[in-house]
Amino acid sequence: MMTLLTCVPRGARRAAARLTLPVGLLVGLFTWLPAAWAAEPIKVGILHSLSGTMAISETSLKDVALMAIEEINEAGGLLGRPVEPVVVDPASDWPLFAEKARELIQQEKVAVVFGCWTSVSRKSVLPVFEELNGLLFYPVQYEGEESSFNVFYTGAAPNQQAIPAVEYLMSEDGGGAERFVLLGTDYVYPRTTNKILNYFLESKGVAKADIMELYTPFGHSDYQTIVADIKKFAVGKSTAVVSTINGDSNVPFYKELANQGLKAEDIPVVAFSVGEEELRGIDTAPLVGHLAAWNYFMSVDTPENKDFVAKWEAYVKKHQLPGGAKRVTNDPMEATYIGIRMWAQAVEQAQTTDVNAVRQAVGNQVVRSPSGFDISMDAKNHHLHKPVLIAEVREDGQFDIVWNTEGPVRAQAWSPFIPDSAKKVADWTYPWVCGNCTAPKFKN
Amino acid sequence: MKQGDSRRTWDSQMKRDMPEETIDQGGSPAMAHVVQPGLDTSHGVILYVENVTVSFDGLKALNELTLYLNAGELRCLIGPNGAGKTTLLDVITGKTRPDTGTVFFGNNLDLTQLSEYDIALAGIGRKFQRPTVFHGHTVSENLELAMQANKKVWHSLLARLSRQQRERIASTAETIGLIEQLSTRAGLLSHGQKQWLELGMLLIQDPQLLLVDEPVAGMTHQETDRTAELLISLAGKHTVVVVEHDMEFVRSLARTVTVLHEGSVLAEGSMEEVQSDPRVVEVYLGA
Amino acid sequence: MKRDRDRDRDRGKGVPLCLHSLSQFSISVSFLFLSLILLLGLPSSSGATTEGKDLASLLHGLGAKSRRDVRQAITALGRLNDPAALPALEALGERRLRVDEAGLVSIKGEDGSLRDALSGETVELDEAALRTPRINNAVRRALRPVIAQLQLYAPDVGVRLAAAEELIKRPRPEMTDPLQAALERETEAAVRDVLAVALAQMQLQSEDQTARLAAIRLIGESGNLGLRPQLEALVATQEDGSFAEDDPEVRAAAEAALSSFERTQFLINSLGNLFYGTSLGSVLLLAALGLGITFGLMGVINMAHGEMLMLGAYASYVVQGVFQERFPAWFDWYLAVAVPAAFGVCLLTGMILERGVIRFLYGRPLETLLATWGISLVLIQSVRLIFGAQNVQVANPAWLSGGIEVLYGVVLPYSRLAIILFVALVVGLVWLILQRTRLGVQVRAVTQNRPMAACMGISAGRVDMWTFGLGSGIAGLGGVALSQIGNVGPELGRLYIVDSFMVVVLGGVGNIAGTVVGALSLGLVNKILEPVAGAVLGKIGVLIFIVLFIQQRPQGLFALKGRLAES
Amino acid sequence: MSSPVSETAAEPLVAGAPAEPHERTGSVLTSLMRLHSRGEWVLIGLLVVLGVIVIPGLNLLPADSALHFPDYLIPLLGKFMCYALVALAVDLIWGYAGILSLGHGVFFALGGYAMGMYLMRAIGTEGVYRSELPDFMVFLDWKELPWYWYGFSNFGFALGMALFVPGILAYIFGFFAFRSRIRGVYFSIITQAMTYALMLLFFRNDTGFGGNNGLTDFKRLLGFSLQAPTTKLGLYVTSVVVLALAYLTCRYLVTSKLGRVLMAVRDAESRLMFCGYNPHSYKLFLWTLSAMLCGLAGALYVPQVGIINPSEMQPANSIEMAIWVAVGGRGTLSGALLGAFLVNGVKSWCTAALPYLWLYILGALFIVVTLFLPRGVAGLLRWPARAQTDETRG
Repeated sequence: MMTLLTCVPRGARRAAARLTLPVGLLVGLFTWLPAAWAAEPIKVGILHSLSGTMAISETSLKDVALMAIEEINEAGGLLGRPVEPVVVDPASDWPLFAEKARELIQQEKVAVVFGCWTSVSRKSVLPVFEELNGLLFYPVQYEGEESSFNVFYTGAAPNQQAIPAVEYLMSEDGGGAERFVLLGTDYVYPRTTNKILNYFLESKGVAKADIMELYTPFGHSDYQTIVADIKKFAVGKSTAVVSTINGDSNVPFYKELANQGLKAEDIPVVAFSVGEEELRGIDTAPLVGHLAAWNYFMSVDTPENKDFVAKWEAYVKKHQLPGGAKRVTNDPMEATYIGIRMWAQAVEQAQTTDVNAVRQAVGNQVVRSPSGFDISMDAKNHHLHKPVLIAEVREDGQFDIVWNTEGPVRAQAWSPFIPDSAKKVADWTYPWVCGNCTAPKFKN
Repeated sequence: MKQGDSRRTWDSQMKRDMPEETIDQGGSPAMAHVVQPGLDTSHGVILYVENVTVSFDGLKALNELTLYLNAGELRCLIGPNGAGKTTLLDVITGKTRPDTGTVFFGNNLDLTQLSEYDIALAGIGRKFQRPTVFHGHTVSENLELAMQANKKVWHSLLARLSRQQRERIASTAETIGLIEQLSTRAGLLSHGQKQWLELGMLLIQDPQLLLVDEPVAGMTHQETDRTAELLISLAGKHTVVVVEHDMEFVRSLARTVTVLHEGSVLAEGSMEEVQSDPRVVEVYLGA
Repeated sequence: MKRDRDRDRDRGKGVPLCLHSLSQFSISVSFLFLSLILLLGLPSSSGATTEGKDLASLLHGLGAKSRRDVRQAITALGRLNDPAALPALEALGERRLRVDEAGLVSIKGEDGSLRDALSGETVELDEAALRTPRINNAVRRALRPVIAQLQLYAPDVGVRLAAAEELIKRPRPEMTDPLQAALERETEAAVRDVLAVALAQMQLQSEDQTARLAAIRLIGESGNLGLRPQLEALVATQEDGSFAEDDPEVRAAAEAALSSFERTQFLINSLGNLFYGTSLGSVLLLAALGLGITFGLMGVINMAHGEMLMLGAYASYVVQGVFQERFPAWFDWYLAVAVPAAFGVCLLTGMILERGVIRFLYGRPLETLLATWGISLVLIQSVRLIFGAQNVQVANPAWLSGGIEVLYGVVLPYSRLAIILFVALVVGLVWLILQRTRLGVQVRAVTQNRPMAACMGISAGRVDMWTFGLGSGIAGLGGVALSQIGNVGPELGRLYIVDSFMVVVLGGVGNIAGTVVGALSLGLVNKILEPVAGAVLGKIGVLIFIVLFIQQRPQGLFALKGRLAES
Repeated sequence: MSSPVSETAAEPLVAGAPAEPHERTGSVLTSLMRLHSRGEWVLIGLLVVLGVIVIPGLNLLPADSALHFPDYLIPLLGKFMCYALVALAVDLIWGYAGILSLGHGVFFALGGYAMGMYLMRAIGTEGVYRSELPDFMVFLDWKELPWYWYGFSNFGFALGMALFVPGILAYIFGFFAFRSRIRGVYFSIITQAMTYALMLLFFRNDTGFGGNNGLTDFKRLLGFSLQAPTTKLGLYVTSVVVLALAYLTCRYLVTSKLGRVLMAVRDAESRLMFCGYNPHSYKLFLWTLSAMLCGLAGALYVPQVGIINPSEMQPANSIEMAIWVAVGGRGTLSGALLGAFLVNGVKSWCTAALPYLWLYILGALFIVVTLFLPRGVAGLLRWPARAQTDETRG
């Protein structure tokens, strides 16, 4: 294309450029005035990075959100109105998340926003949602220690993921691990999770010397030394690795594990951020037996999940999404799906999209999840009750569930294992009405 | 006709702007801030270059070169390509550090220890082989930048041209024949004009030692003559070193000539002496 | 010798891998072997029944619904020490075991046929009605030593060796007798050595002092760091200050063995760091080499360089896909096509970019930064729209998986070794191209003096196009290599761009040799710092090192020659 | 394509540099007035009035009024003002001294962090953990404030640090770099190394600046609630005023003799040295000043976007800063401002309007500007007469 352009005589080129560029772009920018708001459709904001480093993870959430909305529309919409998704790209840029959130609420006047993945993006938009009284559904497992009036957390809190996983590792079936490597990317989720795990392991009688905590920078891609260190550390006692390595770094980490012959039977690695999507980039044959803890796996054997996966595959095919048949479902996608279903249910119940009414209605809403459980939203702390599943990696990149809870587990927004948090209560119902306090509000 | 005019202007300007004491003391009161150690030329020699060796990747550009310049002298440096003429100027002006040897300005200023700008402030000016002026600036701005002044950052922030300074710029511009082009950007000047501008910048800098590298390349015959006159008029009050290929020009200056060859002094003397030296003949013909 | 041994051991170390290597003929050979043993009347059991159960009922137990029962059956089979159980145990680990409603256990072969687990006869069963026993790490953990124990009877030396090494890892008291028997039976010296160490480990707590001292000495000599804790236990002090071990001679022997371990450990660490550093350096070099040409020689600040790496990686992904689909039999050799394909794709892209955009920007180096940044945005987004934002899987061919363990704890993965070799090859090739070909001569001529080269009839434009293409193509080769060790996604290039620039600048712009030295030294410095300072501070240290180094040598390791020298 | 002359020649967008060395005596005011022609002063005045009075005025109209200026645009414009300030700083050093920094994000972020630290301290005990310490410190089990956090509860101190810390870092870095005569591409790359190293450092939770999440959850600035629309408006107006003042300062600088020396540094550094100038100290002065301007921009930015974290130090961010300037037209201060507004405006608009295609648009913009508008968008807007002389020259 550029070659063609450059063939045009210079004068003409210059003239054309002079006209089109400033006119097009400047006019575009400055005519971007408040658009008249059409009363008909219900607008729903989708705030997931479609470019930048987080696009790898977040794009699928955007897709599944659009799928869920399409599903609602095919069933006749909400309150007799169609649901219109407003997709924006915050480009993995945290201040841009806040800017886009503000734009969605104030300019697009969306009824609800589904979005964010990283903790920092959530922290960035949180003040905006609180200031403008918006509604955010946050679909990713996270470090907890938070509860906002304006946010519903559909991902797991640490007690719905990390602690059961470590308990499993310490059990006879899990290998009776006595020594732990807490390996993570250096950011808040691993830090918090590991802090909670440290306190938890201490309460289980694991000595300090038997815990190694390691952090790597974002995008770290060379795990040779670390894997070798783990092997050295593991000598003598049954050892397990708890990995909170984020995103991209997982592929080099697991490839290194495989290359250095670190087997799941010897040193199992349990990961909280590795799901079907992350494993797509890796040859899993040498990784069989390594573990992941989530609230959903694509391999869950329930009719609801068969239905969900079939719907997803059909959606991918219909819209010819890139990746095609290789696309998978994963936990945050399920959480997004549950979130949208729950919100739609609440809107039907409240008969309005008004944020205050819907918020009230979302509490105690129950949705049959793909994982086959009746999942309810905790009206008090705005977190989902979720089942915990622990699974081993299979050769085909899917997971084999080896342990699960009987039923959904209530999330602890504030971890009882962290002394500063233990006393805190998140309860948005009367008489507390607060996300973090130690006594009911009405007393103040 | 014009030539004569400008020369007269030049002479009168020299008388007005460069009083004897400026030259003798090596600095005017206005230059009190400048590195002015009080140049000591009591032995009559202004520049001592002794046993200087410079090598680039094993190739000796200067080889144990020793050279003395007397105060007020006009010296021509000639030699075939690669003889080390430009390298010598580089060493004197601090652009290149010698591997061994010493370079003293006067009796007490070790040039090998000074940076380029300190050397310039000490009173050595240089004109490059390829005319180097500030293309983005006008002629008058070029001259303003070269002019003696406090050249520190903070001073520049508040500096304004005084009436005297503006007159000086104008008169220099007249000398170099660019009075019409004062507000023309230097990048737009012809090659010859740039040469003149650079000479002008050298003049207005008012150094005690002028190093002039191929000043007449690209000049017309008349301009060449004018340059020769200008250089001759400078001698006496200033020390001038001219590097030139144009033998006619060197002859017209009619001063002491030093012939460099392979980084060392091959011969020294008047043009006639040098020309009759068989070694020089061999070098030039052989080369 | 050592190398071969280690490779074999590694192959047999993991259950899946070991089985994989045997898979082609596992069943038939196993059955053949089994009948051989029975015929020759080799010691087949150290007690015909354990807990009153025979082989058949224990095999039955492998199909139990509870994983605990499965584990018990495995342990019992180990006590039974009957190699006839081996095929069923291997099948369990590979998920090829099938159980019908009645609890009859059969093995599914590669060809899809079902054979009885004990007799090896083909059985006709409805597959849909069969259940695959579910296993987990706990089952595998029980399974592996038992399989290894039974493999000590294997005719293949490699399998026996691997089995013996495996047995060292998980000592169990009941292993002593089978080990003793295997040691007496064993004829191969290499296997004997390992078996002796395995046995020595058992004998550490023996009653007999001489046996203990011999065992300690043997362990000390073996250099097997995995046995260190056992020795440490011998010299440990109890809470009241007394020694856990009463016998001073034993303690002294253990001390001596431990100090020899110290030396081994140091050697291993140094060797490990050296290798890791070289390996990281070679990755950096592959990433930076193309930039060494486009930026170093041509002076183009090519911010789209990372995207060339990315395109190369995606090219190998596409080639891999084609092989998976069309020529699965040749899959292991897809890299042979991926390498030229990636080179070609990037060469072409590079040439198009050069002709389309970059040629208008020569002499404005800093502005190429802007344009190439724009190009990189476009390339990233295009890949994202075509292949999706997610990572794609680029599988290592079988011959690049795994690695050799040269010393305890230092594994040289094949993929990393291959990258080191590959980078050496590419550097050699680049050097040849630049030094020995017409293009190379012209490139150097244009680089050093453009107008002069033009005067001599060299078409500078054509040379520029090819040089840029070459640099991009080499980046593509780097992409193929990176796809083998890291993830392949649209943002792949962004990870490497900063490092690449550091390498080129450190080495000295315009000098390929500098790029090589720069990359390797950065890799080494990084890996030497990492254990001391941690990954983050190590990396920061490296960057500070670069900044300080450039203060000292503003032109990089090697002096600058060429176009940029003027500016 | 274009000759080296038009490449290196960067001149003010509007005729301001005096062609004749005219009388330069008189008060500061007259010398200020001389920076621009009367027409230009009127234009600048109008822009400032638009920014400081008209937009806030329209914003204060009731929300249902047709002329109401949308609330969400106020912090957005405020953010753009900060970016413009950064562009000004980058242009000062790149456009006028020829030094391309690919590390200005660091100075911006450091200024931001200084302000963020004040804002963190201003939260007091209203944080999640009700502690005197910032939340993230409670979280990492820190028992007391690290020494480098002392003093940041004072706004003046924090503001001073927002200028001083980037300034000191730039001074030290520049002192060694310029002394070693690192220039051109080498300089650009090591600034990139600097920003990358600092980014990694700030990413570490142990460094004490909140790690990846950085500093967020701010509540008040000088007692004003940051969520209040009036505070936002106030911050925006402050940004406009600061930008205008910074512009005039830079304008004064580049038209002073100092500016001429700097441009000479850019065009022929060795000649300048032989004229007796120490170019290193000039570069160092400008470099430090530029870093401080960036720090100021960062300090204004943080309260408006509500978060500061290490991703601001990503090398890509610094590259983008250079791109604003290049798109606008380097070597012209107003071009830099224009570029910052244009690129960020396009980005802001497209990420919402064309979320799948905006990277193409931005990428194409960069390519097209480089190829067809070597002097940036500002080159399009030059006075015709000026353009004429340019044609003959180019």
